[in-house]
Amino acid sequence: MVTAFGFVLLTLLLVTAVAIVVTPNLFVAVMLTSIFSLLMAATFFLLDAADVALTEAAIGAGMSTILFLGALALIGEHEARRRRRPWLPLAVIGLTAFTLIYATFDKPRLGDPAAPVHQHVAPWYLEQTPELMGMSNVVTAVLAGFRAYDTLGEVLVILTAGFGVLLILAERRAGGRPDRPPAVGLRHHLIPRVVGQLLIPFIVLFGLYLQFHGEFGPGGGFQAGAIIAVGIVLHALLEGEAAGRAILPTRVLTGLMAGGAFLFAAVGIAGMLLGGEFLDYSGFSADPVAGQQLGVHLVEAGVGITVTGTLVAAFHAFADRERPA
Amino acid sequence: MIIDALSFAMLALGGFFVFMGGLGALRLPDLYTRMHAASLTDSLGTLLTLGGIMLQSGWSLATVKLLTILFFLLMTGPTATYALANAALFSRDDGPPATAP
Amino acid sequence: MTAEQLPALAVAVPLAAAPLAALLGRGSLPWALATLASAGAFTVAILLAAAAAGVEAISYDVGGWPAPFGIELRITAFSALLLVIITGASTVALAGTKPSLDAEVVPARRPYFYAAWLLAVGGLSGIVASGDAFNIFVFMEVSSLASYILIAGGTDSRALPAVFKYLVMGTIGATFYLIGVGLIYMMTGTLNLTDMEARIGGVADLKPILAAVGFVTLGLALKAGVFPLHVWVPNAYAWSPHAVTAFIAACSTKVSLYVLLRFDFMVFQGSLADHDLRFAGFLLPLAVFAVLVASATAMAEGHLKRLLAYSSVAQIGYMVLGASLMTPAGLTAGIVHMFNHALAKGTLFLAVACLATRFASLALADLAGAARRMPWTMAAFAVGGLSLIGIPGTAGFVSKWYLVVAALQAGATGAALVAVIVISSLMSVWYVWRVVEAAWFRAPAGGAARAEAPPAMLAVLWAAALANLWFGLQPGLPLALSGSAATSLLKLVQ
Amino acid sequence: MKVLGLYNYWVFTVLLMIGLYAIIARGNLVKKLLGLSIFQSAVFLLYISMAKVEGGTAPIIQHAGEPQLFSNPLPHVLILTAIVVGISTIALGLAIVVRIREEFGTIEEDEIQARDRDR
Repeated sequence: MVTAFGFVLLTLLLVTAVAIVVTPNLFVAVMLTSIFSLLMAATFFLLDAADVALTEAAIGAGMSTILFLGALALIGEHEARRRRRPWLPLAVIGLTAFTLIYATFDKPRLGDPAAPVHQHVAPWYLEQTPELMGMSNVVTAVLAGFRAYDTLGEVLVILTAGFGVLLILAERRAGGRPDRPPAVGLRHHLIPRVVGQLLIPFIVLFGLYLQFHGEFGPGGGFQAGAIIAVGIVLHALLEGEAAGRAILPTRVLTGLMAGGAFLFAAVGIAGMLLGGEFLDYSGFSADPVAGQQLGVHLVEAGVGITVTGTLVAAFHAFADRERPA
Repeated sequence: MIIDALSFAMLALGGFFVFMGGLGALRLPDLYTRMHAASLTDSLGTLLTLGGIMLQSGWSLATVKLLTILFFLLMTGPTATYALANAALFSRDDGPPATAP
Repeated sequence: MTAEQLPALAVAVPLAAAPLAALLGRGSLPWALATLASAGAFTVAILLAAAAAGVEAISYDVGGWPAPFGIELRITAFSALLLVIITGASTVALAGTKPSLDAEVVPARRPYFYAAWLLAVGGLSGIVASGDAFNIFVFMEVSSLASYILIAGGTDSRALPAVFKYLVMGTIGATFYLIGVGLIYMMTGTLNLTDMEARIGGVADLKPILAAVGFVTLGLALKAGVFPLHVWVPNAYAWSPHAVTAFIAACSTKVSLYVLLRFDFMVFQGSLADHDLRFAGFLLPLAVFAVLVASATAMAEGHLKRLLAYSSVAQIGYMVLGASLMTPAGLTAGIVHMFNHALAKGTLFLAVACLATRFASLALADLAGAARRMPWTMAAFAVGGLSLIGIPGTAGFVSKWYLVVAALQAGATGAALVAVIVISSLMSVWYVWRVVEAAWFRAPAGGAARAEAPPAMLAVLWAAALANLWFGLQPGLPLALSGSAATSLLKLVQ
Repeated sequence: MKVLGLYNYWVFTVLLMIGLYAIIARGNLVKKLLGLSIFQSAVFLLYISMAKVEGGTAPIIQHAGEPQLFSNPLPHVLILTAIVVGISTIALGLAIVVRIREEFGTIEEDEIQARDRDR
C-alpha cells in the first residue's frame, strides 16, 4: 500500500516538474514549485526521512515560495516565448540520462538492508548515539554532533546567501514608481488579518518546540528557524512592510545572522581552548555526555538564530523594494 | 466493527468530495464558481477524511494532533478562499474562462 | 593552542572573523578586520606548509570523532601549498587595493562585502583542508556563493549577467559533484576520502562508480573552468571589482582543480583498472585545446581584463596538461604552475587595479600611453607579463621548464606537446606585447602628466612583482611542496 | 520487484533531466532558477532513496536497547544540509535577477545579451 502510494507520489512529481517547465506564466510555475516541494516532502516522509520532510516542507514549500513571489512582484510574471534550437540541450541531457540509467543497473534495490550504504558508517551512528550523545534522534546527533563541522559550513552558506541578498539589493535605484502607495499589507482586510494574527503565536510556538525538541523527535535549528521566519513574515504580510520592519530592523537582523553563526564558530573554538579539537563539546561539562548535549543545544541555537535572521532579512530585501518602471 | 465501517464510509465520502472539488475547479466556467468547488475540498473533504482517520486512531495522542490539524485547516481554508475572492474582485481579472487554473 | 590545532585554525580564523566583519559598520573597519584575519590565516598556512613538507599528511579529527565517523581534516603538501596560495592572494589583494576597493564598493555594501571576502577565503581553505567528500561540497558552496557576491559587489552592472551565468554553471557543477559523491557513497558506505580509497577497491559492481567518475570529473572541471566549460570565466573576471579579480583569478579555479586531482588520482585510481589512461585520454586533448584556443582568443581580445581572463583559461590548460601526463615531472610541473600562475596573474591584476585608479576604461585602445602616466605600475605589469610568458629569471619560467622536460619524457606525443607549449608561449608573447605596445609606444590621448597609483598600492604591487623574480631564482620551496604532492598523488599509478 | 525497486532512481534521473533542460534551454532567468531548484531536488531524492531500509522506521530511537530496524540517518543529515544550500543559491540568484531586471529592463537571456553589447 505504502509502495503504491509512493509510486503515485513520484509520478505526480514528474507531472508537476513538466508543468513547471512548460507553463509560460512564472507565477503559475512558482505555485507549482511549491506543490512540487510538498509532494517531495511527502515522498521523503514515506522514505522514513522525517527531519528532511519537515525541512523540505518548511523551506522548499514555504520560504522558497515566498522569496520567489517577492522577486516576481519586482520582475513581472510573463515569460517570453522564443523558438530556440533545442539540439544542444537535448544532447547534453541525453548523455547525462544515459550515464545515470547505465549506473542504475548495478545499484542496490530500494530498501535493501544488505546494501553497502547501510553497512559501514551508518550502524555506528545508530549504535553509539544513545551512549555518546544521550539523545534519541540520531539525525540531530549526527547533524550537530558527529558531523557538526558540515553544519557549520551549512550555516555559513545561508549566512553568505543572506549577506549576498543584502549586498546586491543594497543599491537603491531611482526610477521606481513614486505614485505607488506604501505597502500596507492586508490591514484593510479584516478576516485574513484576524485569522493570521491568531495563527502567528502558534506558528512561533511550534517553531520553538521544534528548536528544543530536536534531540528527541524530528526537528532542530533549521526547521525551527524556517518556521519562526515564516511566522514573522506572515506578520509583515498582514500589517504591511513598514510595520514588519519596525519590529525587526535590518540592523537587528544582521546582528541575528552574524550572531548565530559566530555563536556556532565560538562553540567550536571553545572546544579548542578547553583542550579538545575544534567543535569538541566533551570538555563543556564534567560528564562528557552532558557536555555533548550542551554543545548540541548551543549549536542548534546558533543555527536557528541565523536561519531566522537570514530568511526574514531576505524577505524584507525583496519586499521593501520598489518595482522598476 | 461499527467504528471501522463508519470510518470507512467517512473516508470514502471525504475522498469523493475532494475529487468533486478537484473536478469542479477544473471544469467550472469562471473563477468564483471554481473557488466554490474548491472550497468543498477544504471543508467537507478534510472534515470527513480527518474524522475517518480519527475514528481509526481511537483515543490517543494522534487524535489530538489530528484535531489540531483539523482546527487549523478549518480556520485557514475559508480565509484563503476569502483572500482569493477578494483579490479577484479587486483586480477585476477573472482570467480567460475556459483554461485550466 | 598548540601546533596540533593548526589545520582547524586555517579554516576557523577567516570563518569566525566573517560574521564579525559584517557588524563593523560602513567605514574602514571591516576592511581592516578582513586584512588582519587574512594575514593571520596566511601565517597559519605558512606554518602548516612547513609542517606538512616532511610528512605524508597531517590528520585532524574535528570534534574529536575518529575518521570515518567524524569529519577529518587532512593537510598534505598539496593542500598546504594551496592554502598558502589562497591566503597569500587574499592578503595581498586586500592589503594592496584599499583605494581601489573604496572606489568600487559603495559604503552600504562594505560590511557584507568584506564578510563575503572572508567567507570566500574560509570556504576555499575549507575545501583544501578537508578530507571528507561531502564536507568538500559544503565548503565549495560557501566559497562559490561568497565569490558570486564578491563579483557582483562592484558598480559595473555588466557583472550581473556574468555572475548569474557563473551561479548557474557553478551550481550545476557542484550538483554533479554531489551526484558523484552520492553514487560512491552508495557503493562504499563512507564519505571519508581516505576510507573511500581503501573501500572502493572492494566494490564489485562498477557501473555506479564509473558514472560517479564521470559526474565528479565533469562537475569539477566545470567549476575549474577547464575548456570548453570555461564560458563563465571571462565575463566574471572582467566585470568584477579589480581587487576581487586579483584574488579569485589567483586561487579559485585552482582549488577545484585540486579536488579534481585528489579524486581522480587517489579515490578512483585505486579501484578502476586503467583509470589513469582514461583520465589522460579525456583531459589531455581538452588541455591542448584550452591552451591554443584560449590563447588565440586572448590575442584578439580588446579589453585588458578579458584578455587576462582568457589567458587564465589557457593557464588552467597548462596545469591540466601537466597532470594528464601522469608522470612525477608532469604533475610537479602542473602543481608548481598553480603557484607560479597565482604569482603572475595576481601581479597582473594588481597592476590592473592600479591602472583603474587613473583610467576610466580598461579597453586596450584607451590605455594608450599608460606607461608615460604610470611608469611604475606598467613596469610591474611588464614583470608579471614576463612571468606569464615564462622568460628565464621569472617564476613562470620554472613551471614552463618543468612542463617541457616532462613532455619530452613522454615520447612521440611529448614532442607534439612541446610544440604546443612553444606555440602557446609565442601567443602569450603576442598578447602581452599588445598591452606593452599600447602602454609604451602609443601617444596618450589626454595629457601625459605623471599620475601614479597611490603609494600603498604601488608598494604591494611591487612586492608581488619582486616575488615573481624571487621565486624565479629561488624556486626551492614551491618545488619541494609540489614534488612531494606529485609523489603522493602518483602512489597508486603504476 | 527489481524494476519497482529502481523506480525511485529513474524518477530521480528524469527529474534531473527536466531540471537541466529548463536551465539550459530556457532563456528566462526565473525559469532557469526554477529548473535549478528541480535539478537540486532530484539529487535529494537520490540520497533519501538510498537511505531507505525495507521495514525500517525514521532513525529516532524510541526504546534504547531493543533491537529495531532504522533507515540510514547519514543521507538524511547530508540532505538537510543540501536543502539549505539549495535555498541559499536560489535566494542569491533571485536577488541577482531582480537587479538585472532593474539594470537591463528584461530577464530574457538573449535580450540581456543584446543590451550588454550595446553598452
